[in-house]
Amino acid sequence: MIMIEFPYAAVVLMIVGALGGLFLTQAIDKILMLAVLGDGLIGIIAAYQYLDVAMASSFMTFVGIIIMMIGLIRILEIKKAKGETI
Amino acid sequence: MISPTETLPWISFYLGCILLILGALGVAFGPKTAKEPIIRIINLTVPTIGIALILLSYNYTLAMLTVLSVNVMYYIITIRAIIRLEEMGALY
Amino acid sequence: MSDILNLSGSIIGRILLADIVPYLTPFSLALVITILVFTVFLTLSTPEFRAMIQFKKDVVGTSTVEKKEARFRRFMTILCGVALLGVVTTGDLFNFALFVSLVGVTNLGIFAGVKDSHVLNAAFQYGLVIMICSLPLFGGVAITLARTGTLSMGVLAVIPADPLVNISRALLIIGAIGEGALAPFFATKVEMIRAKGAPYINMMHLSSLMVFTRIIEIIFIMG
Amino acid sequence: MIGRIFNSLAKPDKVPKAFAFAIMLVLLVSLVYSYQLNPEQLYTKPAPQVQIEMAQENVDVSYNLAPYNRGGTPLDPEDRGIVKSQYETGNLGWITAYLTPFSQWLRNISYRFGTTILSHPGGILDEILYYTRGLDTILESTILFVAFTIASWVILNRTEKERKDREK
Amino acid sequence: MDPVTETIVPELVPQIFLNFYPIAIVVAIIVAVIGFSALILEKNDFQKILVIQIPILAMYFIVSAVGTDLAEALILPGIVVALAELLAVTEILIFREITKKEQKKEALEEFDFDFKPINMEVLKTAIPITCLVSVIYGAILTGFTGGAVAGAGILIYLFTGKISGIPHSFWEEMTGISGVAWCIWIIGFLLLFITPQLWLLSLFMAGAGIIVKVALKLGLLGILGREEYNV
Amino acid sequence: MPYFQFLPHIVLFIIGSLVGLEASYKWHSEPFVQRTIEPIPLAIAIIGGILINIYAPLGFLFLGFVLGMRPGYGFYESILGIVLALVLWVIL
Amino acid sequence: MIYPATNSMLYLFLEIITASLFAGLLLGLHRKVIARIQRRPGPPLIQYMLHTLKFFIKELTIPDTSSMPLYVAIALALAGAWVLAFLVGPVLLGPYIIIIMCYAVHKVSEHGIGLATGSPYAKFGSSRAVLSATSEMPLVVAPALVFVRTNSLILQDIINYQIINGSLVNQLPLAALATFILVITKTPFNPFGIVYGKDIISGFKTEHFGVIRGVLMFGETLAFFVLLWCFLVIFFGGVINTPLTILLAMIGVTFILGFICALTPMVAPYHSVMIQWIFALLAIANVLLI
Repeated sequence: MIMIEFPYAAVVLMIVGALGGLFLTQAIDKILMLAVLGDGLIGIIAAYQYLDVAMASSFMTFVGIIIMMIGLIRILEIKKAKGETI
Repeated sequence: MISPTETLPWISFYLGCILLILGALGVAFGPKTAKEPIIRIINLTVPTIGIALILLSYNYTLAMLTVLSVNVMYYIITIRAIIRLEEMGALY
Repeated sequence: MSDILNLSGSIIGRILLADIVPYLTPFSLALVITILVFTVFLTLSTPEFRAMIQFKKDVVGTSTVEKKEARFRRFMTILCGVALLGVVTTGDLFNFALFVSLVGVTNLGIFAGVKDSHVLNAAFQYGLVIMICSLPLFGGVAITLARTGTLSMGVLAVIPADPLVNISRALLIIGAIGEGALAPFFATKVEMIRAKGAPYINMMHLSSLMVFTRIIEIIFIMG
Repeated sequence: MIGRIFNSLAKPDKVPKAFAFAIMLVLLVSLVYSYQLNPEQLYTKPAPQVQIEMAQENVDVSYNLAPYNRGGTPLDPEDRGIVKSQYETGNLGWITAYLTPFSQWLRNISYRFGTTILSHPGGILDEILYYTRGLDTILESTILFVAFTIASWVILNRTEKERKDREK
Repeated sequence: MDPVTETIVPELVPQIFLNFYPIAIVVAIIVAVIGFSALILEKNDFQKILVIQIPILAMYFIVSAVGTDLAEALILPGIVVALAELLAVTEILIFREITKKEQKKEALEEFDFDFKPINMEVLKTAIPITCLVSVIYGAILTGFTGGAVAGAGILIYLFTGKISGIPHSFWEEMTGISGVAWCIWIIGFLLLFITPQLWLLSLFMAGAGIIVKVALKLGLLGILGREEYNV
Repeated sequence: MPYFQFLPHIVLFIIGSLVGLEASYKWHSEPFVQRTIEPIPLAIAIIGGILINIYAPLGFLFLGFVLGMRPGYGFYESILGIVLALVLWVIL
Repeated sequence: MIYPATNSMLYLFLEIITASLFAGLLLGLHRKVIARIQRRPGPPLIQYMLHTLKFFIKELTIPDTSSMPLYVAIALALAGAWVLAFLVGPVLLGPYIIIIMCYAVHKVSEHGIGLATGSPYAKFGSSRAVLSATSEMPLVVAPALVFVRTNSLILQDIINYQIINGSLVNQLPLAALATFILVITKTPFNPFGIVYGKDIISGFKTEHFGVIRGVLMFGETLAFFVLLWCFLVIFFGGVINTPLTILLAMIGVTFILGFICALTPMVAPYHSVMIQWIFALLAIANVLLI
């Protein structure tokens, strides 16, 4: 039986998320990759077996991404009003 | 098999270091960062998560929670500033 | 206590606040008196009327700080004085670093409300410097802690010197220089003191020099 | 040459950059040293995951407070929490490990909620933050307060000015 | 020392932290150097603020590398303070730009920027619950962490624009509450030092005071933001 | 260190120079012409030079008289007095 | 540290009077030397002192624009700081670090004195005072090196060390040079005196008359005495350690200072800062050389 140690999976998720978050050029893509990064973090915390910390941090990464989305949309609106693009 | 007392802290520590350095490089010299502050803010998340991992590997869970929640406020403050400056046309 | 004794005289008194032990020596007593006198007088003073002369035009007049602005800046001046009292009496390295950053923030506050874009620009650059300063200050303290296992100056004074502590000394000095806007990074200060409101501006100058005199004592103690 | 450097230092815009450069130099020089941690520290803590391993093995229910378990029962001078502070004071270890009834129940059912339980008043960090290094906490909070005051004052000032402009 | 006590509080710093330390310092220095070099190359003032965050992260790393409870107690408030400084500096930057604009006396055309809440399904449903959860969790965690978590909850609620136009007097009341919390906190402290027998009461006062203070301060930001846009 | 033991010297010196200044302005009210050695200051200088080795404060009074004279006058006299004082001091 | 049991107020008062009178004479001598080098007869020796005394009996006017308690208080602070420095240094042989603090207060006062008037001319002077605060650098570097040598900064200990091991000037010549530069900056008509430069009328003192000016000048006289004393005792303490030798050596150094001030031009503000920094760095290099 092939068993994947899930911390390794989390590590892979985080690296993919980090690379994507850093090197993609479209802002919305980057934010999505950050979600992947946050998921990896939660995986690692789960490996540490701190359940409450995992709950709270998953929550916080979610909030962060929402904020980022809203901010991005507003900035895009302003840019549109000015006739620029990101 | 990953030993929770030996291997796991090392994994998260090294991963945190890698994310920190990569993220710092990305924030400093990443693509399009010089033009768009919002992209720089997004990139800043990567080293912040790296720091969170490192704090986790030292077992500073409270500090890690604080970092993550302060990160949210960091977003709010900086994005608000971007919006204000962009409205004034003083961002660049 | 040997280093403290050789530097600033015998210890007159100390307050036991658990791990943080503020102490008074003749040196810090002199500093405390100076700071108290200055804070009281600077707080009581009204801002001056700045004579304005425009060259090439025959315009002569005076202008002064608005009342509301003066109130805020006076508050910051008092806070800065309190922070300085802490800087000169504290007996703990981390506490010292914190007091120094409090001095930096209050200095920033003294100039935050000035409606002059030159002054604001200098204040902004100074703000950047005090943000950078958190690295050398707290980093220096942390390296000392990691090396010696203590933060108390009373204990540090009797511990023999360690080569690695030199790094944290250098970091602490550069941190204090940045927070106090001292030479050679004093251009922001020179720009900022062009603002109106003599008592408040003078407080900034006092704070930077007091921090400087204190950091000298501390880097000697650390050896 | 030196004159040119000094002239460029005279502009406020250059100051943060010059300062950053100075710190950078110090840090690069410090790479020469080999850094070692002195193992004799205050307020030591166990290695990561050790406490959670013990909790898994169900040795003792007090290990369910991992990773912040530092022993002791509150208000009991005989059984205090273990705190290694710089100066000995009479009341060390009293604060550590206070548990409300809710937290006690939480501790009994699971070993995965240690952080939440011990960030009630009563954890080791409260001991350090509020007792042995209380002045630090006051100070940090004062810095926070001052910075917020500055920001809110600037914002209010600006808003009022804009309102006046609009009324004109 | 018996093995059980050794797992609670060891005499020396564990070996794994000793092994971490040289790597930690070197990585932190590298990161700081990267941050500083970016700062030196950067021309835009606002971008400088963002870049400075990298050395601050390096600072957290250096402090945390000590690997004791003391180190955690030292970084915990430092994180919040760095945020506060950032806020003050950002406001000064915005104020500077406004003064600059006024001094130039250039008639900038006012473009219509509609500050209406965004219609997104997830925002309508998720935001209130999110805020509620974070505020409750923040209340459970006292101290700086709790304040930060609860503050984040309040802040996001205000930022997403559910409520519009909180009157000016309301925020003054909030300042009053914040001041009261400050007083409670200080009293709790003094009580702790003077009469250690009342430690439980004083601890609750201190813990509750600081969470109320930090959370309200952070919440005020959002209100101020609404004030500013006059929505 | 007790410096006030020199207070008489200094005070008498100052008094001497004040008197010298007043006196020389009495003697020479004309514009500055030329330098000559005059008898009275010369005598005072010599007395001062001798006295300074016997009772120093008094010597300073007399030397101060010469040194404190109107600018341009009493230059050679005072040098003579000082040299005399030094020579006597070396001899005795 | 030795605090003599005979420290009555009268004793201290007499000490202050002696020092200020003597330093007044020294400054007069300094001016005379400069005049002689420039082939002028120059003023009488007591001119500087008479000048100071004159202000005490003149009418006191306070500008309408000034910032009120500050205008008076800060001048007193300057004098008070140097009185403190004099008592701690030459009289009680206490910690040298307090003298550094007094120097810092002097700098702050210079700045405040200029700003408090609200006059643009005084403001120029005070801006330059901030700029010239960099000359604190040699003052700090020198004691650092001295501390490394003697392992103490109490003046009594430094003198004792030198009596046993010989003067420090042999061991730290460049640090002595840096301190000497500092002494130069406190003399009138010095090349680094950007604060008092003639291009800005009287610098920060433009708007001060009457008693306040008198107090200021009294403070500056004491400052000259204390700094000269520190320079002599810290670096030549093996030879010069009795009151008589110190006073004689002060006269000698004043001659040298007069020569230097007469023969050097005034430097521009930023160059002044630069030169002082170079000397401070040289002093640091001294440690590496020996």
